[in-house]
Amino acid sequence: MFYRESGDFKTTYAKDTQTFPIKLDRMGYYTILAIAFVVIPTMLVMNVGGGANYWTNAILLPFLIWAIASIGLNILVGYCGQLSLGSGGFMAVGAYASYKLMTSFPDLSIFIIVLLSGAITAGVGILFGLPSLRIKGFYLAVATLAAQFFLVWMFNKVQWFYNYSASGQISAPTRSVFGFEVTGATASAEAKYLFCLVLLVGVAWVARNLTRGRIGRSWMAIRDMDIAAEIIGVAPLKTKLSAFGISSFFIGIAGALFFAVYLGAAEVGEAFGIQKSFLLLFMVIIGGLGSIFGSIIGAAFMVLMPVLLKNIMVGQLNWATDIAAHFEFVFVGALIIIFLILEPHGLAQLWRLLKEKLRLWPFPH
Amino acid sequence: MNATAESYVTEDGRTIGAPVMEMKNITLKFGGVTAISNISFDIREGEIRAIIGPNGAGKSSMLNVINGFYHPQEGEIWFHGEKRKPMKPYQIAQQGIARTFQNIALFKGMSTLDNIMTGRFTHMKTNMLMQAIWKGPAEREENLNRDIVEHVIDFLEIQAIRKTPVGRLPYGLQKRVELGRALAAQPKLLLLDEPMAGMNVEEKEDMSRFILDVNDEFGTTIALIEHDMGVVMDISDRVVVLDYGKKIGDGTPDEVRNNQDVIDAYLGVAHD
Amino acid sequence: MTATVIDGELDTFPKLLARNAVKFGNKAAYREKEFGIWQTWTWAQTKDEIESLALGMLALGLNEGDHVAIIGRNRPYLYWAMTAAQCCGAIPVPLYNDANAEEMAYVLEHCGARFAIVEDQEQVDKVIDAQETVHGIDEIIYLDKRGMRKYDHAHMNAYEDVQAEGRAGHHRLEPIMQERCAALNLDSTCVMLYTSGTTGRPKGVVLSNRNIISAASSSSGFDHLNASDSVLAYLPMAWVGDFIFSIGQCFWTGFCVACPESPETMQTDLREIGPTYFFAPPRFFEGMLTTVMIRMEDANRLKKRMFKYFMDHAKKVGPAMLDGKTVNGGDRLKYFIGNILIYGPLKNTLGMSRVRVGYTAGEAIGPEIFEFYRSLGINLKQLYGQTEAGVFVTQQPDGEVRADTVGVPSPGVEVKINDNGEVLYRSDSSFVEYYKNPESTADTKDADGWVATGDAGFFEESSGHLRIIDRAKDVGKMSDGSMFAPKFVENKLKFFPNILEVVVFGNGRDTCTAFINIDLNAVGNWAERNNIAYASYQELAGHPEVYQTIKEHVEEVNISVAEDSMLSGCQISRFLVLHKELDADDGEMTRTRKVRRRIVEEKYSDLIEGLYNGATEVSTETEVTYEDGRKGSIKATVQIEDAKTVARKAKAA
Amino acid sequence: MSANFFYTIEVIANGLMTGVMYSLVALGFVLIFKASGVFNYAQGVMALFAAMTLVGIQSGQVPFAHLINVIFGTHLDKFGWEVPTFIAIILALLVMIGFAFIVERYILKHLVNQDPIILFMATIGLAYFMEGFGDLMWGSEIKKLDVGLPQGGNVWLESATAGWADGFYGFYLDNLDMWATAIAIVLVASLIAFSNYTKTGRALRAVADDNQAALSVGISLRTIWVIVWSLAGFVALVAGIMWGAKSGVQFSLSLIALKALPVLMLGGFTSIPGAIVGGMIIGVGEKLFEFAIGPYIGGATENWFAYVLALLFLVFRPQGLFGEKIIERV
Repeated sequence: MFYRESGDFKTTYAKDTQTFPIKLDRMGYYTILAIAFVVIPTMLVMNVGGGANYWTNAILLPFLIWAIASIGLNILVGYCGQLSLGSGGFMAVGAYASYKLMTSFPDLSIFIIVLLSGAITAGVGILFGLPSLRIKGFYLAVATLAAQFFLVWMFNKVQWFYNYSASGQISAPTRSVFGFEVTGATASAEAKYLFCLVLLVGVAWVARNLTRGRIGRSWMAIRDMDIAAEIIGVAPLKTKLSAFGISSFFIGIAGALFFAVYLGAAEVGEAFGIQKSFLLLFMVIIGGLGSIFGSIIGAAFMVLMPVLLKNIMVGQLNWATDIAAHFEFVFVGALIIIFLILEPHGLAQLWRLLKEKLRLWPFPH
Repeated sequence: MNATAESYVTEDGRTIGAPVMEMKNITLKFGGVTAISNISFDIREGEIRAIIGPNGAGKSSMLNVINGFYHPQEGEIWFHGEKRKPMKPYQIAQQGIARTFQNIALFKGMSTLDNIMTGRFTHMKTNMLMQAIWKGPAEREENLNRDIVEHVIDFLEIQAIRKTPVGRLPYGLQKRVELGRALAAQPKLLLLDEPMAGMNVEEKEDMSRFILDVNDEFGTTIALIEHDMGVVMDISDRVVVLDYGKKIGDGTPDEVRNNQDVIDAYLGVAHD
Repeated sequence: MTATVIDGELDTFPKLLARNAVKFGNKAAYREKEFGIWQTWTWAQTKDEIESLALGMLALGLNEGDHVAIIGRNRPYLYWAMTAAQCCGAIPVPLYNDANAEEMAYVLEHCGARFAIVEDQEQVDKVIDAQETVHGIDEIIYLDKRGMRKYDHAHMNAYEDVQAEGRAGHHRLEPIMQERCAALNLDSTCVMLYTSGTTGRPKGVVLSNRNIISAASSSSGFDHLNASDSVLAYLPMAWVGDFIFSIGQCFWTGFCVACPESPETMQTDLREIGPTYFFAPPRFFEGMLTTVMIRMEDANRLKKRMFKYFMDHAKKVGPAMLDGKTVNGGDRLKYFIGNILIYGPLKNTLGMSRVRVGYTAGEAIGPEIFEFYRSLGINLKQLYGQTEAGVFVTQQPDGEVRADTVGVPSPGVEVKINDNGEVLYRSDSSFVEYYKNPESTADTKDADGWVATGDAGFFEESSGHLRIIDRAKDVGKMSDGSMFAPKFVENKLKFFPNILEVVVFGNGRDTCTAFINIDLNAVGNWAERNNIAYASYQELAGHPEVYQTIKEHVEEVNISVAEDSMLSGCQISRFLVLHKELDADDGEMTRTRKVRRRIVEEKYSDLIEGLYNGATEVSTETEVTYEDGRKGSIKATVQIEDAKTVARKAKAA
Repeated sequence: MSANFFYTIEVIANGLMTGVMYSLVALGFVLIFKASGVFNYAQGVMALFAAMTLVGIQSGQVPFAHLINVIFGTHLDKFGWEVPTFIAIILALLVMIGFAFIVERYILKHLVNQDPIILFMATIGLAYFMEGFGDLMWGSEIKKLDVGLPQGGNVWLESATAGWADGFYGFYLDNLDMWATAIAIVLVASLIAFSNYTKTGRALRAVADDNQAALSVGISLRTIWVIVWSLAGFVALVAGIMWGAKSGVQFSLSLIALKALPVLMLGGFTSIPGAIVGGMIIGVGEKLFEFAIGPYIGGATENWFAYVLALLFLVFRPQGLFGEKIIERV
């Protein structure tokens, strides 16, 4: 309905394959960026409505961080077709890596620390990805549970990882970027928000670049038909490992942020248990397998939905929190099933269909 | 080099060169079953070489041996004058051997364009970092290869379905896209496993034309399996006939047509 | 009226090319969708391409005054070939690329082409076939190398190879080209175009630079065309209109010509390019409207109602707003909302959202169809013209657009009506002569330069606009002496989406009758929705429900025809739905899809007889030509149906 | 013979019995996977749900009491009666059969031709749903399950074997574990008998081999699915009773059931004997590992040992112990 594409034609391949080939989409994208980078931080600084901390902690930070993780998992599951249930464990690697780096190198910029944590996680991810050459489908999914349980156990039992603290917890010291504190108790809401936002945009940009070209196509080729992929020269192990590596890199970044920026202090079993692996998988499924945009809206959905349910059931209806929590399970479970039945490609596909409708408007097809 | 290795010119003016691929005494067994037994034949540069035979004759197994899915227990494979070591299929692809499948093996989740772009995989070299940054070498490489792919699309006359997901295409077009993917690799040797299976007469004619054009325009060496005898005899330069894993005939279409063993095999004379 | 003065510096196309290469050097001149994107050539590049080809052809021995046949679909390379031929002092002759070998052979023979520049193997084969009877084609230049390797290349070259040779030899050849270009002037032949001719063999219309450049310059001025405009070239290159738009006006104003990827993708390409200047025959607009309506049929009810609501409003105020008349604020607001919800998206999907000037011509357009596009805010206008006039005879100025007139005389054109009611014109753009056909030239163009159009018409007194009734020779009298204007009725019927083509008979008879061709697209769609199975056009055409629908259309038209006292005798009393589509391959239509009335009358005389002898059905057998040129025949029993007519009103005193 | 040797024996015996319990859950997976190709992640939650239902019925709980209370302001809790164990088991079984119907009707039917991986993810969704649903229905507090099985260590065995070596205080084996082992063996035997000697059982096996073949026998695929899901529900109920009696009915029960996954990977997804042997290996392996190496690396190695073992095993034998060799067709 709102699309006016006539006359918007492409004269080069670069323009033909740009991320937002339609002008209106491009404008929408820039508008969202402007809101995210200017409007929201301004509102946080001015503390509009008085709930800057609540909004940041309950919605903005979890959304940004989970979106990063979700993009990571989507690369592995949605693009490369390798189902993983070990994401919680990989997030824990990112978190503990960042903790060790922060405490070992106090002068290192948190930005570098986060990236390094991602890199370390990538290494661990590749290690656990090795069996993927021989194991396929849900055999692999179960195998990734090994990563989940082993890693959580390791961070729980090996005291070196939590610097021998008595509580077994890790807690993030204050660290800053360009003079702005982004971790620790004194960091401001807008600084944390912007830090995570920059990383999300960066991750999304890299993910888009990787998935649009040679590597992305090799992932999808492995996903769609591994035998045919091999026949045109795609080396299966290398390709799968690259997906494991990139995926874990992003998940590791998310893990580091989740601990250092969002939680501040964490205990591995609670913060990075298997429930987190499933949560992330649900984000990817509901958002849309094989779509970066889907990963982001999937994360938004799974972050917002419980907040909303809780607000309605506990806030409005005065139900006990445990009933609300049970409802959340029922709701999420049903939603997953409904999505898989009706639209296995998730919200992103719904969005695509809607867009297609709008582009054809007023015609139905 | 012996006399048979010399090149010659066909009636329609194409130059057929020395053998690019030689299969020497290949034997392939699955457990106790012998799928291919002591078969030798060669494929010459620039020719269209057909492999025919009744069902279960070992034709597909032969293609699978050529591109490394199966490793024969005995025998040697010589490619471009060198004896080939045991290799993975993707390494063989990198050597310049592409193929299509009997049952379409396209990447269902991708568009026609992306499927064919995937065929360029072995020709694209930018590393992960460059890909992540995109601007610069990766984008340049992508656009350069897009141009090559677009020529393939133009060649196969599939412009109108460029951005259609392949899953939505009718069978005949899917076959064409699969050929496009193999062509995009600019292979030295192109293997076609029943390229015309399940097609109607018109589609078969189109496909034959494309195969001949590929061979003619790009000088691509082609080895194909096909059931339609009429098509095989029309388009191929030489034919090798397999039956029960054994070679029973090898030569020009005319020679093969008059070979008594071949006639017996096709008329269903009992094997003893 | 005075003719536009042509600057002496710009009296030939090579000179215009040189000017554009300097003035618009980096601006897009030609685009073509190829290899997935819009390949673009600037004017500077265009000049280089054209000159390289010209030099290459000189090297191949192209002489002054030679004819160069150009065969293929709309492609920049082939447009360049025309100018390249001019640069060599030769005369380009574009041919209809869908013509069969026989038709092509005739034209090649008639113009005596020495060179043929063709698109691909298919056209090469046709030319080679023609060479069996036609001698004198010395060189063939082909564009697409595919499949050409095995051909004998003694007198055959690839386009790019010719260009390469031209580039290589430019030191040697350029002076020759300069010399040839310098020898050209206003009166040199610019192009030779073959009219499709509703009767007889095609005639070669010789058009000079004076003709083309004056037509291009005055028409560009008329609609304020400029270098920022763009046009989609998709109509046959052999048609004069395409030549004027894609070469004449393009070179004159420097605007951009875009060529579609293939005929099948024309709609998509139109949508992508979104031209600002657009020409299409009524048939195109009609087909497009039919498609719109069919596609809307499947929409949900809310959308359908919204569509109807806003389209009704658009009909009410849209044309008035386009003409700049005053419309009240509420209606404007409603139109504005409609524009967001319906008109805008609709124009966008049709590729018309940027159209600033749109023309239709060739035949009358249905008022509903015409109004539909105008109500959307598309400035669609009518013009009246012909090959011999360099297209323009009359055209509608902005703000004075109506469905039933064809506008005022174009700048520099004088128009008069002779005693027989036939329209005549005189202008700088009027053709030089018919090639090798002085008799026809004399028949058409008198000593004073007045050209007879063969159409009957009159100037409306109130507006000064010309109205065309019909072909002069087709306007006849019925047995009671009242006027018989078949086109008038046919057009009214053709405005129904279900009806594709109509032929009305009645000259010298008591009553009028008609042959009708249904639109397989529209009727087929209707049949599908109503679960009516049909195996062929013939079966669908004979379906009783189809007949019933057509009958309703005919009766509706009869009522409207009856309102015009002069023509009320032309109501259709009996009709039949023809068992096959009228087809150019069978000679029933011209390549531009005009009905060849005489041939239809001869071929279906048994059916006409049935229409007048009261029979309810007639069995017939018809010869048809298949796509591959084979002939066959189809048998059918055609139903004849009566239609209600309205009693004639008393003739106005 | 040192005490350590006997302790090792004891560990192995305990491991074997735990392994049987794993096998019990794994059996449910195998049944469903063989017949419908669905890898049912929800099997563990099904066991939990079955156990909760059993306890709820037994103790006369009002279903959805909490929910009804918050919505209508009532104070429902229990009906005030207690249902005899045997009848409660029958009722719980009926609930599980009803559940099988619902799963087939509302989920499987719509996912017939989907990728196995999609079906797998759907069962994860199902697991979530059931977990929340079970909590809503019966409340989420830890419940005690008592079906009359003897609890505690077997005193007789302990005292009879005490003193076999210096510092050896006798074999400590749990009564319940022994009962569970016995029941599991009976269950497995009857399942094997069922699938070999009944018409339905043979049909199930036919489906596992070839869908088309089964259709030609004249049994609708949908009926088969209901049957296998009911069977799996039955197995889940048994497993739920055993595990529930041992460690109470609570959320962690569904996690214990996850252990069945590595068992399956070892044993192969399609093999009933595989599930049993795999369970034994995992049970014994993890107990031995914890006994021998656990103390040196911080203990609690049961959390991951099974998975890592299965992972390593699979790398070398992707089809599992008893699975058929996977031949890739081109």
